[in-house]
Amino acid sequence: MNDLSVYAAAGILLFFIGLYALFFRRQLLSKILAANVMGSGVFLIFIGLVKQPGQSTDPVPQAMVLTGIIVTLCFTAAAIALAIRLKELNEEHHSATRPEDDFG
Amino acid sequence: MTGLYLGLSLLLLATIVLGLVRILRGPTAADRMLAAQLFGTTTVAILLLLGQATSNQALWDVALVFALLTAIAAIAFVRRDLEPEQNKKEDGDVSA
Amino acid sequence: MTLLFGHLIDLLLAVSLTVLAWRLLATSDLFKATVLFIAFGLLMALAWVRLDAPDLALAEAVIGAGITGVLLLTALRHLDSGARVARMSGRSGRRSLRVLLPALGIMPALLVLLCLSSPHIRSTAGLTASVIERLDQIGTDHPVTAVLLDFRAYDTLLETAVLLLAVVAVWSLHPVRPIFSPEPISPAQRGLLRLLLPVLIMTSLYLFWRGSHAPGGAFQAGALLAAGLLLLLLSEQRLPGRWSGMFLRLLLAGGFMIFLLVAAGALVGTGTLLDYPGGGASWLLLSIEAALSLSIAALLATAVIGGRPSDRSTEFPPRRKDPAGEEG
Amino acid sequence: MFLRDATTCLLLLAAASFFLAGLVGLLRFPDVFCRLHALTKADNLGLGLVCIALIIQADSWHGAVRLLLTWFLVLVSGATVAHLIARKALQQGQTPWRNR
Repeated sequence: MNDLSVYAAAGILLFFIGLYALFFRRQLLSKILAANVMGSGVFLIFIGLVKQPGQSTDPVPQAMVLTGIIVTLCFTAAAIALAIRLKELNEEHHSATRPEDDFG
Repeated sequence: MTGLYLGLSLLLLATIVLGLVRILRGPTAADRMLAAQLFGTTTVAILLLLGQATSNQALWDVALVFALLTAIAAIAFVRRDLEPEQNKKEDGDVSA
Repeated sequence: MTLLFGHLIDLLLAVSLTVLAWRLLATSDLFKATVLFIAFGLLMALAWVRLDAPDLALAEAVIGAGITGVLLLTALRHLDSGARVARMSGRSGRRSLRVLLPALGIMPALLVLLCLSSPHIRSTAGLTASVIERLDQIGTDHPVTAVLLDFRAYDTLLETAVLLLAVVAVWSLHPVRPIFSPEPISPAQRGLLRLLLPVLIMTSLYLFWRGSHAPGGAFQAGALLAAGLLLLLLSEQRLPGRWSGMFLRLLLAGGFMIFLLVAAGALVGTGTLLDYPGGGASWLLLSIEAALSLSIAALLATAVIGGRPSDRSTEFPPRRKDPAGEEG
Repeated sequence: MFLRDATTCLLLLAAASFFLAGLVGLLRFPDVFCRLHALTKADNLGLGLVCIALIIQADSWHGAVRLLLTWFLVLVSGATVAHLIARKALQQGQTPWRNR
């Protein structure tokens, strides 16, 4: 057992917690957060398994995770924009099918 | 000395973990935001201590960046626009 | 003693990250989930510090704890009450997903056991040695920067393309809405901004400069600048209409375009895409980095604002009309 | 040398007590306005003590300047944010707690 393996283990758990939430949560924002948590889990596994105790961390996975963190933010922004649009369309749909509500 | 630095950062980390109870319990949104803000300060202290313990100057840069950005989430919180929810409630009242 | 404290910190961090993820995904109060996610970002930054990756800690500090918080808090307004997946296909789909539940329980347990028990899982030497060996051929002393801009420059080039695509996607969905409340901001906030912003820009430059020989670099500097831009927007400062047209678009695409130009130039000069000529590498890397920083700052900030600038004559993002003024 | 280390030890222990006090305040105070004190007073003072303890140990002046700058930024941000959150809470109609 290595002292830094706990991070990789936590990463695995984060990935599966996120996967579970992605499947079974209804709210879209929860699903987006779930995908974010899964991403963090993958990053933790990546760096946690690479790190050798007493040495500096391998720069190649570091660079890849750095890219990943920034891409995750943009993914989140795009996903939120989609979710907002979806909600708008739903509301338009509902008000179109039940016009009496608008005059009530 | 290194033991002291690490021990204190462990203690501070424990205060963050216990402080999470306040975010979980609330009761108001302001309480939750306030607790998150408090964690920012504690994290800066942990980073400074860890930087001294490992004599890695880069961690003080991380602490400086944290210090710059502790305010941004709270500012976004207070600038948040709560209008639509209120409108919705009024609409509900009218239709009821 | 020192070692024991280190182990305890690692253990506490790993456990609290897991519990935090579980709590934030289990709650149906979206505001609570958002604040928990900000705290999650803080702890992730600490985890990167413990894993000896200060570059990642810097990026996580700016993005995880700063920009994502702003993004989620402004999005909550539109998503708070509704935005669920439609029910139509929901029932049967969810029931068939339940078949996966045992797998979702057993798989992580097995993997965690494997990860904690097997010492051979990390037997390879890694790429550190080969990166450091070739470091003096490149115009930078910091291994991570070298990997980003030289060895794996393809990744970085495509990353900027992905960021650009994300902004295009956001812009194609809807025109920008007013994102903040019309009530006057507190003078204290204005004072804080006046104090923070210069320090923030200086820190960003400092990180940019540090990137050539120590943790820091174009990405962290760009992200920090983006946070500064958001801080400005949160305090009633807006981009005037004449700047949100061609100027903004050039800024967004600039980093990708310059990177692509250099790549194509290398293709013509040396016959290989992204193979920089030996002598000018340092100068070339610096110009690419500068363009990337500015582009990333603009890209992240526009992605967070969400929505395309609608009209050339209005400010970006637009002002919300004061409800009191409308009545009067 | 011994004196320097001893001072650092004392300052760090004092800092720990302030952070613990802040935690107790965060968990036990009755409402937002009281809890804001934990944020603005106890924790910022604790951070200040940590900074001074580390400045005593610092071997270069720019390290010390960076520490002071960090503390100053947190102090200013903390004070402003406390004001902003209190203002927002009042606007949302929370009434400050009174001991009856």
